[in-house]
Order: sequence, then C-alpha cells, then structure tokens
Amino acid sequence: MKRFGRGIATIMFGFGYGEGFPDYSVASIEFAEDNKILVRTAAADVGQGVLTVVVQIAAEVLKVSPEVIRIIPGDTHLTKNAGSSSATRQTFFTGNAVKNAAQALLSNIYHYASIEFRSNYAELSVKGGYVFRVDQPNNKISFWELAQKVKEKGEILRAEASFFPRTNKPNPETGRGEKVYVAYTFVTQIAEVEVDTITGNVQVLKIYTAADIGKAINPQNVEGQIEGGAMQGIGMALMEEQVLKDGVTLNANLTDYLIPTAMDMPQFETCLIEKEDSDGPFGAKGIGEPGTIATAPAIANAIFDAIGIRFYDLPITPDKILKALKEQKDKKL
Amino acid sequence: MKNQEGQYFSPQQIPEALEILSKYGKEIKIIAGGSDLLVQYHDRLYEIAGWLDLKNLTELKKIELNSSEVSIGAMITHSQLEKSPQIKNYFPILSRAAAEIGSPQIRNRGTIGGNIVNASPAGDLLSPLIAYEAKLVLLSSDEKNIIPAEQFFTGPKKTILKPNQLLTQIILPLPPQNCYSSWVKVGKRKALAISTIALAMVVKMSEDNQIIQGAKVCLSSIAPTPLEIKEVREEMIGKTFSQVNFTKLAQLVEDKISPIDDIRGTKEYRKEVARRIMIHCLEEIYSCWRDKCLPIN
Amino acid sequence: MSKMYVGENIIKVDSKEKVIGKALYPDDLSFEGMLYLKIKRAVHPHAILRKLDISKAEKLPGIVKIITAADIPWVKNFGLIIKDQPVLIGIGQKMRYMGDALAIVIAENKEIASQALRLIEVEVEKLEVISDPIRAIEKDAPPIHNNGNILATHYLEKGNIEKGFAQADLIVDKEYRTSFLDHIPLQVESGLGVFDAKTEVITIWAATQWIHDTQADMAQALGLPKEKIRIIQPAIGGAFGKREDISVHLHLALAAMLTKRPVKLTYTREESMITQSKRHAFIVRAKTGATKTGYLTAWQVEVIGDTGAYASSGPAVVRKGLYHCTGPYNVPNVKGVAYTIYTNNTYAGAMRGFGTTQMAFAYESQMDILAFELGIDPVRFRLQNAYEIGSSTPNQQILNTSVGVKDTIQEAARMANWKEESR
Amino acid sequence: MSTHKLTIEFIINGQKRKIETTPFTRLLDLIRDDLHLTGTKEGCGKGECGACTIIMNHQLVASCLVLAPQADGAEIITIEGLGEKGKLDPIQEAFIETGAVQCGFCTPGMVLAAKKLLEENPHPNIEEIKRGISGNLCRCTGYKKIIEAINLAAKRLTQQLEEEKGKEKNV
Repeated sequence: MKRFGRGIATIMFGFGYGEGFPDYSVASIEFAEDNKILVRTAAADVGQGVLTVVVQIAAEVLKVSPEVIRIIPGDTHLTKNAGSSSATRQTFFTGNAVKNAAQALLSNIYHYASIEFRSNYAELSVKGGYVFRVDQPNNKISFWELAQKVKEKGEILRAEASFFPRTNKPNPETGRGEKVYVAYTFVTQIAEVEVDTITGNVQVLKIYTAADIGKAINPQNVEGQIEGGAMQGIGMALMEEQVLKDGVTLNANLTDYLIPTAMDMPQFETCLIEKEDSDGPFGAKGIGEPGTIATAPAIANAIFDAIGIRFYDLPITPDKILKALKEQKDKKL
Repeated sequence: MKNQEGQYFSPQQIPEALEILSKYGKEIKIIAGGSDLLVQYHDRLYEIAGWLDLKNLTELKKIELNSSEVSIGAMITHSQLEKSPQIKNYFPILSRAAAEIGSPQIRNRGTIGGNIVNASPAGDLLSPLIAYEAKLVLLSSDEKNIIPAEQFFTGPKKTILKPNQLLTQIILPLPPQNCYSSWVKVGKRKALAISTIALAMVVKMSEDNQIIQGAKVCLSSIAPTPLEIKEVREEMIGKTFSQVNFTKLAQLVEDKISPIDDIRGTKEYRKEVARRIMIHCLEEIYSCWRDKCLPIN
Repeated sequence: MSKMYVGENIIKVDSKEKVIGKALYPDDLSFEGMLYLKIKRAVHPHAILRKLDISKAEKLPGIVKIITAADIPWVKNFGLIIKDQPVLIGIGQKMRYMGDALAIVIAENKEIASQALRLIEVEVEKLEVISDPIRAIEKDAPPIHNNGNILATHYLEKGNIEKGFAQADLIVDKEYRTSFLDHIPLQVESGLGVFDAKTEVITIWAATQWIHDTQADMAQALGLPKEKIRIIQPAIGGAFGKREDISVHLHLALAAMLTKRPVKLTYTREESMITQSKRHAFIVRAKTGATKTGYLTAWQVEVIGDTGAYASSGPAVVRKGLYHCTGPYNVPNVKGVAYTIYTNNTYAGAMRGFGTTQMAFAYESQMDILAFELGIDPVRFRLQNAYEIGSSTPNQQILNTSVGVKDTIQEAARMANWKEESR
Repeated sequence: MSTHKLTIEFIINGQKRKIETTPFTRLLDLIRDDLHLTGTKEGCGKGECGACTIIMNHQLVASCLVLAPQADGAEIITIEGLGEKGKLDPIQEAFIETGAVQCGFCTPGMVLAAKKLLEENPHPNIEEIKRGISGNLCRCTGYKKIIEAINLAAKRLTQQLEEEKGKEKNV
C-alpha cells in the first residue's frame, strides 16, 4: 500500500566565511590582442557556473557581448586569491570583485577616451566595445584601439579590484557579533512523498522550492543548483550513509553507498524570489549550499504526514520505516 | 586475433572451449559479459592467469522453443531476455527480473549464464529460474549433465560446477495454460540496486483453472543460496484459491527464512518484508486468476 | 535599469568543451615519461606503526621508488585550520584512521604500483579504536591526539534561556542524529606533478576549491616559499566541499621532487571514500519552547560533531551548525554548546551546508513537532515566527537587507496548493 | 602480471584501428591511455556510475567492465565520435542550451546514453528517459535539466527528420 504525505521546511544560511575570518576575492581585467577582454580569476568553477557569472557581470558593466570575454582561470602564478568555491560565496565575492574591476576599467576607459576625444566624461558613452561621443555616435574608438594608444603612452589600460567586506568575530562566550555573516539566503521547500508500506521504500514525488536569492544572475544556473542540491538532500534523507564500523568503512563503493539515480528524481517546481541584497552584485546572494539544506527535513516531515511516525535519525531507510510501522501496529493492538 | 602465450582464448566452437577447459581448468577464468568478474577483480586483473572468453560461441546466444520447453543459451544477455517475446509470453517474471537488473549498461553485457555461475545470493534471475523449474546443462569434454537449477548452488559464490565444465543452456519447461506468476524485488533504490530481498512465485492451475496443481515460492538475498520454501507447496497444492490462507502462508515464509544482517538490510527487515511481499504476490496472482475466471464484460 | 546580460540564461562558458569530451580533468592529462603513484594506506584505524618493510615491493620490476616517512624528515603536518595531518606515518608514529598514508609507491605503470602495494609488509601495535564520539569524551578514552579528544567547544547565548522556558506553554525536547556522508563528486581525486629542476618550481595540476590556500598549506608542509609551488586548475569534476582539503597534492609534489620525473596519482573510488573528508555525523539535542498561541520563546541545543581523525574544517563546521540552530525564526532566548570531537573515523570536513544541513534536520523537525502538538498549521506556524527586516539572529546580528523568508514560505505554499489544515 | 601482447582490430568513431594490447587491459584504459580519447571517464571502475559509457556494437556499454580483447572486431562510438563536420550532435546542443551540464564529468556518458535511447525510441516519455539514463549517475544537476535536454533533442530530431522527408517529397 502507498501512503501519501507532504512536509515543509524553511531554512536560512549565512554565507561567506563570516565570523570575522578574512574573506575576499581579487579579480583583474585587461585587453588581449585578439579583440578579447581577459578576466583573471582564481575562482574555481566546480560546475556551479561561477565563470559564467563572471562573464555575465563583466559583459554587463562593460556593455560588451559575453563572447568577447575570455577567462584566465585558476593558476597560482597567473591569478590572485579569489578565496574558495565554498561557503556559497563566489557569486557574491568574486561577482563583486569582477564588478568592481569592470567598473574601474570602465572609469579608465572614460578617462583615457576623454583625453582622446578632448571631451568630458559626461559627453561619452560605451557600447559593443566602442567608446564614442554621445552627440557624434560615429566618432568612436574601440576599446582595443584605445588600449593600444594608452600603451603607446607607456601606460596600461587594465584594472584590478577586490571585494573585502567586514564581518565580526563572534564573542566566544555568547556567539554575539554585529555582523557575523555578510548576508543570508532563505529557502522553503515542500516535499510530497509516497511511502510504500509493503517495502518501506519512499518515493519523493515532488519538490517545490521557493528561494530568496537576492537576484539571479543566471536563473537557469540557479535552478540547476537548487535541483542538484535537492537531489543530494533526497540522498541524505533516504539512502546515503557511509557506514563505519570500528573505524572501517563497510561500503566504500557505489554499489552500497547509494546516491539517487534519475529513477529517483521527483518533479521539481521552483520559484525564485529576488529580494535584492544591498551588498550583493546586482543584488545577488548565494545559492550553492542552501539548495540542499531544506530537502531532508521537508522529506522527514512528509513521511510523518504520510504514516504518522517521526524519525530522529537520517537516513530514513526502508528498514527503519518497516520496523516503526510494525511497532505502530503492535501498539495499536 | 592471435593468442601468443595461452592467456586469452576466444574459441568459435563449444568442443574447442571444452578442450581448453579440460587442459587449463582452474588456471583460467571463464568470461562471458564480464559485469561481475571485472568488478570482483577491480584493480587486480594481473592476478588472473588467463581467460576463456565465450563471446564467439554463437551456439550459446540462442533462445529456442519447442513443443515442451524453451532452451536459453548461457550467453543470452539480460537485455535479450527482457525483450524476447517468448520469454515475455511464457516466463513473464523472468523477463521482469531481467528488466530490473542494474542498468542498461549492465543488462547489455551481463548474461544469464554469468548470473547463474556467479551464484550471488542476490542474483536477480535465480529465484525466478528456480520457481519456473529450470534445468541447467553442464558440459565437459567427456560428459553432459542436466541438473535442476536448485541443486546447482552450494553457497555464496559457490556451485557444483567443476573446473572442466561449462554451463551452456538453461532449459525451462513450458508452463501449462493456466499459470500465474508474481515477482517482487526490493532494493534501496529504483535503478542500479542490488536486491535486499526478492521473491518469485509461480502457481500452476488445473486445466479447468480451479485447483492449484503446482506452487513454487523462491526467495533470494535471504540465505547463502536462492531458497525455495517447499512448505508452501503442501499448503497450496490440491486446493482452490478460496481454501488458501494468505496470511498463514506469508507467516510461513517469514518463519522459514533466517536471513542475516548486512549492509543492505537487517534480519528483522528481511523477515518482515518477506511476509509483506508474499502477501502482495499472492494477491497479485489471485487477482490475475480472478480476472481470467470472471472476465469483466 | 534594465540589464542586458545579468538575469539572462547565458549558456555556460565551459559547457561546449564538456559535451564534446574535450574538457580536460586531471586524469585526462599526461606527460612524456610519466610515472604513476599509489599510496599504501593504514592497516588499522588506530595503531602505532612498528615496522614497514618495503623490500619485496621495491624488487618488483617497474618500481622506481617507494617513499616512506624516513625519506622526508623535513616535511611537516598539513591541515585546513589546524596542522594535524601527517603526510606519511613514520615508525613509532600513530595511524589515526584507515586513510592515513604510510608510503608512496612510484612505478612505471598503474598495475605495477597496485601490485607493489600488496607486497608492502606492515606491523602495528593496535590501540583501542574510538568510533563513537560519546566514547571519545569519556575520561578513560585513549587520546587520539596529544590534547585529548575534544578538539573544540563553542558557545551561544542570547537572552535568558530559563526565562524563555518559563514563558513556554509547550516544550519539545528531542535528540537527532545524522550520518557520515560522502560528497561523491563523479570525478575522484587525481592530479599530476612536475618538478622543474632549473627553477625548482613544483607544478601541480589538481582540482582544488581554493588553489591559493592549498598552495600555502603545501608550502608550509614542504618548508618551501609559496612561489615554488604552482597550482593549475584543470576542469573540476564536482566538489561539494570534498576538494577543500589536500588530497593528492603533497604526495605528488614529493614524488616529483624525489624522482625528477612527471608523476600522476589517481585515487580509486574506494580510496576516495575512505581517505577524503566526510559530512560530519551530528548528534543534536534540541529543546524548544513555545506559547500556546504559537510563538517561540526559547531554544536550547547541544551539538556533538564527530570530526573523525583530523580537524580539517571541523571546528568551523560544527560552530556554523550551532550558529544556525534556530533556523530563520525569531527566538528571544537561545543557548547552545557545540563540541567537535576526534574519533578514528574518516575525518570530516566541509560539505554543502557546512554543519547547517545537519542542524536544519533538527530545527525543522522541532518546528513540525511543535506545530503538530499546538494544533497549528505548519505553514502558518513558520510564517508567524519567521524573520523579517529588523529580526535578530542567534548571534544577535540584526537583519537589515534582503530578508525574503516569509515570501519563500508563502510562495512554496502557493505552488504546492497548501491549504491550511484544521487539526 | 603479464606483459604478453595481443593485437586487436576494431572500428572506433568510424576509423579502423589495429592496436596492440594485453589480455589484462580494460577497454576503458585502452580508449583513454592508448587512443588518448579522454572524453570517456572513469568514475568508479565497477559499472556503477556510467561515466565510462560507450556505444559498442550498437549497445550501451560500461567500458570499465569490458576487457580490451573482447572489443576485437567491434564497432565503437565514444563521445569524440558524435557530431559531424565540426557541428555538434543535436543532443550535445540541447545539453548546452538547457543547462544540463554542471561539472561535466558525467556528461559524455550521459550524452551517449541519450543518443542510444533516442535511436531506439525517438519519442520517449519522461519515465522512459529516466530509465534510459538510469545507469548514468549525476551528482550535480538533479537530472531535471538533463531530461529536459533529451526531450528537446528528441523534438528537434523528429522535426529534422520530417523536414528531410518533406524535402525528399519535393524532389
């Protein structure tokens, strides 16, 4: 027999290292000879898409097509510290560093162009890799020509910037601190499940997610983080457990350490709420970790709704469910 | 392809394969699909002295039907088993069991012969085969043995197969017209799952479809070998469905098994779930029987 | 102002390379004359190494060198926060979990390296294995590290917890447990190392979530200036926190330095699971008070985080879990304590959520139990306690921007067509 | 271990290859180390993850569970064999567009599983897609966008086929 249930969980996540730990990212932007713009960042793209975020932000500020932008990725001898791709921090930290660098570069473009055009900043504009006079749009110079002219003067048209917000070290006795984390992401998930009372297996049917992420730089990628995170949450709730007996792992393989397959996938419905954060790049907050946090408790609550049994330890395996169902039945008798 | 050092044989004919076996016997490993063997020897293939690869033995890749039985070549893959119209028609739960093995990749390589010879307590095809009263053809260069499948298994990964013998065919007697079957595999995940427990049940009815004439219930992952609960026969044979007490039968199955705790499930779980899936299978078979008896107009 | 690219679904910059199979992950790289490494791991989770005999393994044709602790006396411990992880266990030293490295086997090919591992003979003096953090903190438990098994203790206090519970009409007091989890990035740990004899720079191609931090940790362990360690990031096959810690890096560096040849090390999945960090197993005791009208008055927690054999980012993980103990809800009175405990389990570190994932299971279960017991719809119960602008977190941080928690509850309920139930 | 060699022949990505190998080499290692086709990945070595998926003799296969000599005479397609004349396969295009790629390590195997699935079943429903890729683990995406990609590719391939038919008629 199958029993249906649904449960809700709401979570918060203070992102960045916070707690007064120095947390910053450095990025730089320069012009390459092949009419490309080079962004240097050590931010590790582990699949989440930070380098795409970097391209989008640089393109946005510099008003160029994203195809023009090329990235020099992580190399300790070619890029500066961007901090880790963890703590849900890269969109916020490296996003801001790149935004700051792009803005600094843009300022310099205006500065040098105003010399070229013998004009004032206010009379200039940029678009598609050109800087031009607003009143004479045909009177334009490309960024790369401008960079060449700057080079001829013995200077370099490039910019480096960082983002280094302050947080406070919490009081060791009380945890109190004025700003312990730079900002918080909030997520609510509702899980719908079906519990098979013959086998104790749980099928997650649907996951609804509403996430306050400030601003989605790339909505598709934000959804990807949420769906992937939720799937890991399903694993945590129902099947994943590294079994250690006297310090020895009994399931160090993918045969007995189970992660969800496509067959375990529920339907996903996701809604992004954009309550822009005053410090985030274009208002963005992070979503890397928060996507996974609410799922396991939402499922546990849904299982309670389905069979009236609450589980206090994860994962909630078929063994535990059948045992509890049997005890429930024995109690009623 | 040439084999220079006697370490890799891929004969075209069965007699040639048997000859190699009688010569090298224990020293070489027989490889069919490889989906169990290469897992077992992961990161230490160098320990294997030589191979007998069955891939060119076309004789072993056939499913043949005659008036009384079906013969399945040992090199038939799980995918072929799943898709074969004959198997689907006569042995539906064997087809279903094959369809639920591992993944498309595993089903495309893994073979029925390999599944049997590997003799894993969790071997997916084993309980349906025993429930359908399969016989195994064991060939060596000097004799041919045909034995009931349930006699083949002696322990986890242990069988009566001798080093000079090759499993070539699996023979299944054609079931009578009124035959019903049910199969449940319980795993922790829907795909790529090794069974925590599985139960196959085949019930054969009299010509008038009223009296139970045969009943076989076989479970896997609950004992060192696949296990038939023979007591079920006594409780069912000669009776009509209305005379059979499902709850009692399910309890009987639970009582007759003594599984162990392992990473895939506890002893308690296996006993509890055995009872529940037994009832499920009985109900499924009963409802199929009823639908056939009383066609809805 | 409308934006051109921000907020748009620009295609991922690296996805084309990945769909055509041209993206290069560490194990996809190779160098002429490259050697292959395998690591001999601990044979017991808690034991003193008495004898390490590599003589049979060394004689295997194709073995180039086997490095043991005796070859590298200058090398120091490493670790993300606390430098408590040895690069290789020496004679008389302790192995503390099954992933500890005893020797680096360097061979002409992978198969020979694997074979040699099985020829290394190890003798140990076994110690009591501590796999339960509760046992670890008992007075007579053998200390896994010199300073005992309690690695860190953190506290949290806001308002007056006694007063809070006195105001409560209902108190729910429960214990929650979560398991060790593996990140299972599809790509296992792998890397290459090259030592340039002229510049004396060691270059490592290996995925890491923070190359500059890995560089710094490697430099201090090897006693080299940072600029002598260069880390280049190949394509990364997933991380989820597992690539924060050093894995192949130091062993590659040492093998490259000592053989002067390019070297490669790729873990097996089994090795990855036994050796590299886990999600902490947590025990959370949570006691929560609420009024009958459904307002939270007090929240008290005790957290025990099993950090396994080494610190990694353990203390920070357990502390962050503690700091998130109430979820996004207004609670005037909060009190908590969190212990980070050493055991002989695989060490635990960062994993998606950094302690707050385990804690969310506790606080969202508590919220559900309270709602049920109070007969209030769980959505409504959450809404009426949720943060808004001006709310104060357990750390007493006042939230003054971007607090969309109520919107998330309402939107999720709307999508799911959640109708308030009268219980 | 043996260093004994044997020579095998097969067609890989349309090219005939003759190569020396050993009876103890996995097809996966032959493809990656000897042919330098590193798009085929190893994620577990035990047929549990699907990262090493290839198409061999028109079937989806885990190349970590095949001995190299077993591929003698076979026809093999790896991820490098998809697409024509520098153009991506519609499945690859769809993976990019729908955001079905995160870390990308499962992607080559997943794309090949999709390829095989759509060859056998050009109009799969969601359950059929899930089953078709059930041997390929992905830890990043939660599968949803991968399934969307396969759906999109199925639509496009059908459209493409119809257009081609239309053209033939006109001729």
